[in-house]
Amino acid sequence: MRYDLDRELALGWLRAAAAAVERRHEELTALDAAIGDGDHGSNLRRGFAAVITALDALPADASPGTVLTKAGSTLISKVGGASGPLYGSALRGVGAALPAPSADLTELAQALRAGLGAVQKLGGAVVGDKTMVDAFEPAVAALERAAFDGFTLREASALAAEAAEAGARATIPLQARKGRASYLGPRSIGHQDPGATSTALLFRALADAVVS
Amino acid sequence: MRYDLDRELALGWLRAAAAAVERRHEELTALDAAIGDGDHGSNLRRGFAAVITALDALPADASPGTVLTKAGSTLISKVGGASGPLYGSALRGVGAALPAPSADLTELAQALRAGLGAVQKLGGAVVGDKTMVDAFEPAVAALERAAFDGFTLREASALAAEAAEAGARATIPLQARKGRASYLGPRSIGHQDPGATSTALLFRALADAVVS
Amino acid sequence: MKKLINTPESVLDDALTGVAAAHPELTVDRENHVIHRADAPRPGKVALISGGGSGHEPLHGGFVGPGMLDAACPGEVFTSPVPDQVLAALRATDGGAGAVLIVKNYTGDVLNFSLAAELAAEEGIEVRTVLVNDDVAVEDSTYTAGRRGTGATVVVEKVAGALAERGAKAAEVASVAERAVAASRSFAVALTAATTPAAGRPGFDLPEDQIEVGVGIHGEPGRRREPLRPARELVAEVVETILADHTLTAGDEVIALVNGMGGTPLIELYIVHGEVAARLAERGITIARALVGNYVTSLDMAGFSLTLTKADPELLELWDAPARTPALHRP
Amino acid sequence: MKKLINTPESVLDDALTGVAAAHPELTVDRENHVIHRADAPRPGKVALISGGGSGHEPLHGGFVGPGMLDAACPGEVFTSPVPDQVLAALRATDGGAGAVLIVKNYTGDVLNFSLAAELAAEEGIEVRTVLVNDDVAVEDSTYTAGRRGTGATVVVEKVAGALAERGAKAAEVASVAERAVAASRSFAVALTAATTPAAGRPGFDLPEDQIEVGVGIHGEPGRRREPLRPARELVAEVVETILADHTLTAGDEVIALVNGMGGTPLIELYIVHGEVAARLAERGITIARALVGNYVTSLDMAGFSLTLTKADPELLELWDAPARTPALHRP
Ligand SMILES: Nc1ncnc2c1ncn2[C@@H]1O[C@H](COP(=O)(O)OP(=O)(O)O)[C@@H](O)[C@H]1O
Ligand SMILES: Nc1ncnc2c1ncn2[C@@H]1O[C@H](COP(=O)(O)OP(=O)(O)O)[C@@H](O)[C@H]1O
Ligand SMILES: [Mg+2]
Ligand SMILES: [Mg+2]
Ligand SMILES: [Mg+2]
Ligand SMILES: [Mg+2]
Repeated sequence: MRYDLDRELALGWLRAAAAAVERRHEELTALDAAIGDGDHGSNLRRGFAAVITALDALPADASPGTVLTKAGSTLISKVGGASGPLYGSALRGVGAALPAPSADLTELAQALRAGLGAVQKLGGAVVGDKTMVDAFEPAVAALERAAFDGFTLREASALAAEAAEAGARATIPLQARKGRASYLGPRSIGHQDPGATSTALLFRALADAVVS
Repeated sequence: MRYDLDRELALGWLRAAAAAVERRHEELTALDAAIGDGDHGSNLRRGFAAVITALDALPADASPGTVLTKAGSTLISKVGGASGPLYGSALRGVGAALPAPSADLTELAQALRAGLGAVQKLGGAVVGDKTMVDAFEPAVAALERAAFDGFTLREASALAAEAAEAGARATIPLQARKGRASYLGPRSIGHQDPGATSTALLFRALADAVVS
Repeated sequence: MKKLINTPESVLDDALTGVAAAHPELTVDRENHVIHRADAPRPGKVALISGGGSGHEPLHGGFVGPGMLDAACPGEVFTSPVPDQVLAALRATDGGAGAVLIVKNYTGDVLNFSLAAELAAEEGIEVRTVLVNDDVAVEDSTYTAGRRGTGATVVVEKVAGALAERGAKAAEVASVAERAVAASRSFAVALTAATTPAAGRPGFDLPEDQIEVGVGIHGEPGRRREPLRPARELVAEVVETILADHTLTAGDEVIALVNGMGGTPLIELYIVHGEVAARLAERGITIARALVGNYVTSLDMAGFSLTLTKADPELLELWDAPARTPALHRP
Repeated sequence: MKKLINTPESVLDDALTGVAAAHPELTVDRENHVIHRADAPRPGKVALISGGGSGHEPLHGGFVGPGMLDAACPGEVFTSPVPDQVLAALRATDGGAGAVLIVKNYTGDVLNFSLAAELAAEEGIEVRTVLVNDDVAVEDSTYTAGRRGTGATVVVEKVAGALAERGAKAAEVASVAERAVAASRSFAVALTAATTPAAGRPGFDLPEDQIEVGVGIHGEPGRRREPLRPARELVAEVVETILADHTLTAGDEVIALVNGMGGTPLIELYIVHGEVAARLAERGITIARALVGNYVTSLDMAGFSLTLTKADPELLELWDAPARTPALHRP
């Protein structure tokens, strides 16, 4: 159990994320096939496999920020598509906000808010557009609230994962206004957004890494 | 009921043949799809439709030979594929042997033997090669025998049709040695040859025309 | 899934091996996934670069060569290239006269190319970007990611490539490319769905008598489903849809591209083109130049797209100018 | 059946309408179903003519033009042309120097072309016929109609066309064509069956994990069924099969044609070509020239054929010689 985000937790989070993507890439691809182009799972799979390799090459004393920034750069270099630059910039944004060897819950929430900001700056999506933002925003908000309310990292990260999952599910009835799914117009309604789904998976990985 | 092959019977035969092809072209195409290229039915359909049109343009006093020669030339001009030149040359061969206004059964058998000769000269197939010759040869032989035995045209043409049909069925266990089906090697075994099937249909059309 | 591949993961690498073996006139940077002219960089020449997901072949690699692209950046199947790739292409072709990126308007392509452009600018390469967005099936660009780039890409790469080959400046090349984009509209229908190697099954299920109308080139479903109709009626609808969004009137000339999506026999594309010509003739619009074939494909999808580019003397002259690429030649 | 057609019966007519609209440099004789060079007849030039069933596009109409064919005679889908058609082509292109017919070895093609040759001879046109029979899948020519003509047709039309364009005599043109035939071997595999418009359904049913090996180009089944394997293994087998019948040894050069059957994405053909190059390299055989794409198709069939032509300086020089046709260009 961890109480702060340090180098170990950053690594653990990314490893848990990579494992989750590996386990569930087919599901992500299937969601993307329904309203996109059917590559989201393989995109993230390729990206996180490269992240794991890149992490091994990091110096042993790298800060959590360096770890996350490196992961973000790797995603940008390896994923392509919409999700590559978006997730890559998100992690780079998170990493840039975490220069110290360890960060408490409040600092982590702030860093994730910065990451979300990077996504929104790049992609221009707001909540309700049926994108990863629909899971990302409520997860960050849940962390912020939990930090304000004095929750532990364990409780907070679980709440964030639940919020992200609820946000992902809430994309089902929406009509997409950003990304590829927007081309379908009303036909995008009734499907869960693949990017929101993978965002929920990343927040669940954080919660899992915290308790393990 | 007709007792000799005259102009009317030649026309009746071709019309009955065209009608039979129109009725059964899908079956011929399906047989050709199994061991060939799936066009035999549409080839003959296109050809006999053109034959009907060509017949309308013939002078009212054309001999049966002229009628059949014209039909043969039309098939050559319109069908293409292997069956076009083969059936076309066959009918031209039959027609060339029937210069008089009417022909008796012996003369008809001789003319059809000449038509078969044209097919064999052009295509080089012998009985057992799994081609139209497998139906054509026994049909001509049946006519010849019937003529020798003094049968009527009605009886003889029915026997010829049955012989052709039996010959067509007998192609099923054969391995093709001519035409497209030969490319399949042993895989051509177990299928009825489309050309033998259409030959049987042409002899049945003759028998039908005789009684109508 | 029936595909001539080794593994879904190695599709791009293995294909680039084949491209390298087949085209000695091109250089394939296997590590960075860049296809460029063997004679790059050409000092003083604007570098014309494009790229996008793979699966649209011959786009873009098939259009690399004198008179068209200097380099192409093929991403993974249906996935835009990564910035590193585009940067490698920019470096390999930098002749000191700047670069023009031809980018099909998809979120992923726009983001990755623009990250690359930023990086290149930091290295002193002046980069201009032209967005291709010709697909009229995307009706409302306020509530979408905007119109997709499809068939017009070929026209844009051809005319911009011809101008770049003559030593025009980057601003001029970008400007004629933008003019070609503005003059072009496309619309596509699919008879079957594409199967990506990664997904392993068709992107959508389509009953035997139904087609998807207004599809893109990434195996995504279209705007709606319709019964399959005779080519004449289908083409009439496609022409109508394009003309409703185009400023074409009697007396105008067009470049017409009847493009196969990969799974449609060429004989059918010619049937489609015959119908396109008839429908345009009825309206007094002349096809000044025609291109019929598989140019911007969607893997094994059956269907076609029609692109109409309003022609003017400059565009026609550039369209006719020499080009020597694997997929498009002009003497 | 999902096809972009009006009616199964009008496929050829409607396609010729499109060819005429797309290619002003060609003349389409709609009545006789002949596509010929607009500048035909060329006095003193041997007329090079080919043809065959439709459904193999761009073969043959796509190879009409300077440096290749003078005329093509497209029959109905998968049905050889009729003699009248070939005669019309011979008349339209007769420049007084005789004609060479390139005929793929199928019973129907042989019969119809030879009837036409007889008729033309009666009109005083000297006609030579070259049979293309490159398909090694047909193993025993005593008990079959003989080897089929497939991919090598492109090579034959290219080299004979180049020689004819230079004013060679009919005997010389026929002789180089025969040399190209003798130097060529092909083999094809199908992943799916073709659907003709007339039949309306696939020529054979193939389970999801099975392929047909040794197929022709008319939708007919092949010699046997096999499980689908990775491209590497499949190509190794195809290369083996061809080499077992070819006189190629280390140090030899070949022209390699990796040909799509109509339904296979170009990216897969490049993967195949990469494997072909690797397998040949292992044996010390050099690919002197490569052609990768859809050249001799079988409607919408997925699969590929490989043609290897043993090269010599003359064949290579003719292969490289200028050509300007819809589907094959050489500067
Ligand atoms: N403008 C955007 N802002 C935020 N997220 C976006 C945007 N566009 C797309 N996305 C997300 O990216 C996901 C698709 O990612 P992916 O399939 O990997 O890329 P692509 O759409 O290029 O194939 C979508 O499900 C959506 O959540
Ligand atoms: N050499 C031959 N001699 C006699 N009949 C032949 C020969 N070759 C083919 N045939 C007949 O032609 C039939 C096929 O005709 P069709 O399908 O119209 O032509 P194609 O084979 O050119 O597609 C075969 O079923 C066979 O009966
Ligand atoms: Mg996607
Ligand atoms: Mg047939
Ligand atoms: Mg994608
Ligand atoms: Mg045929």
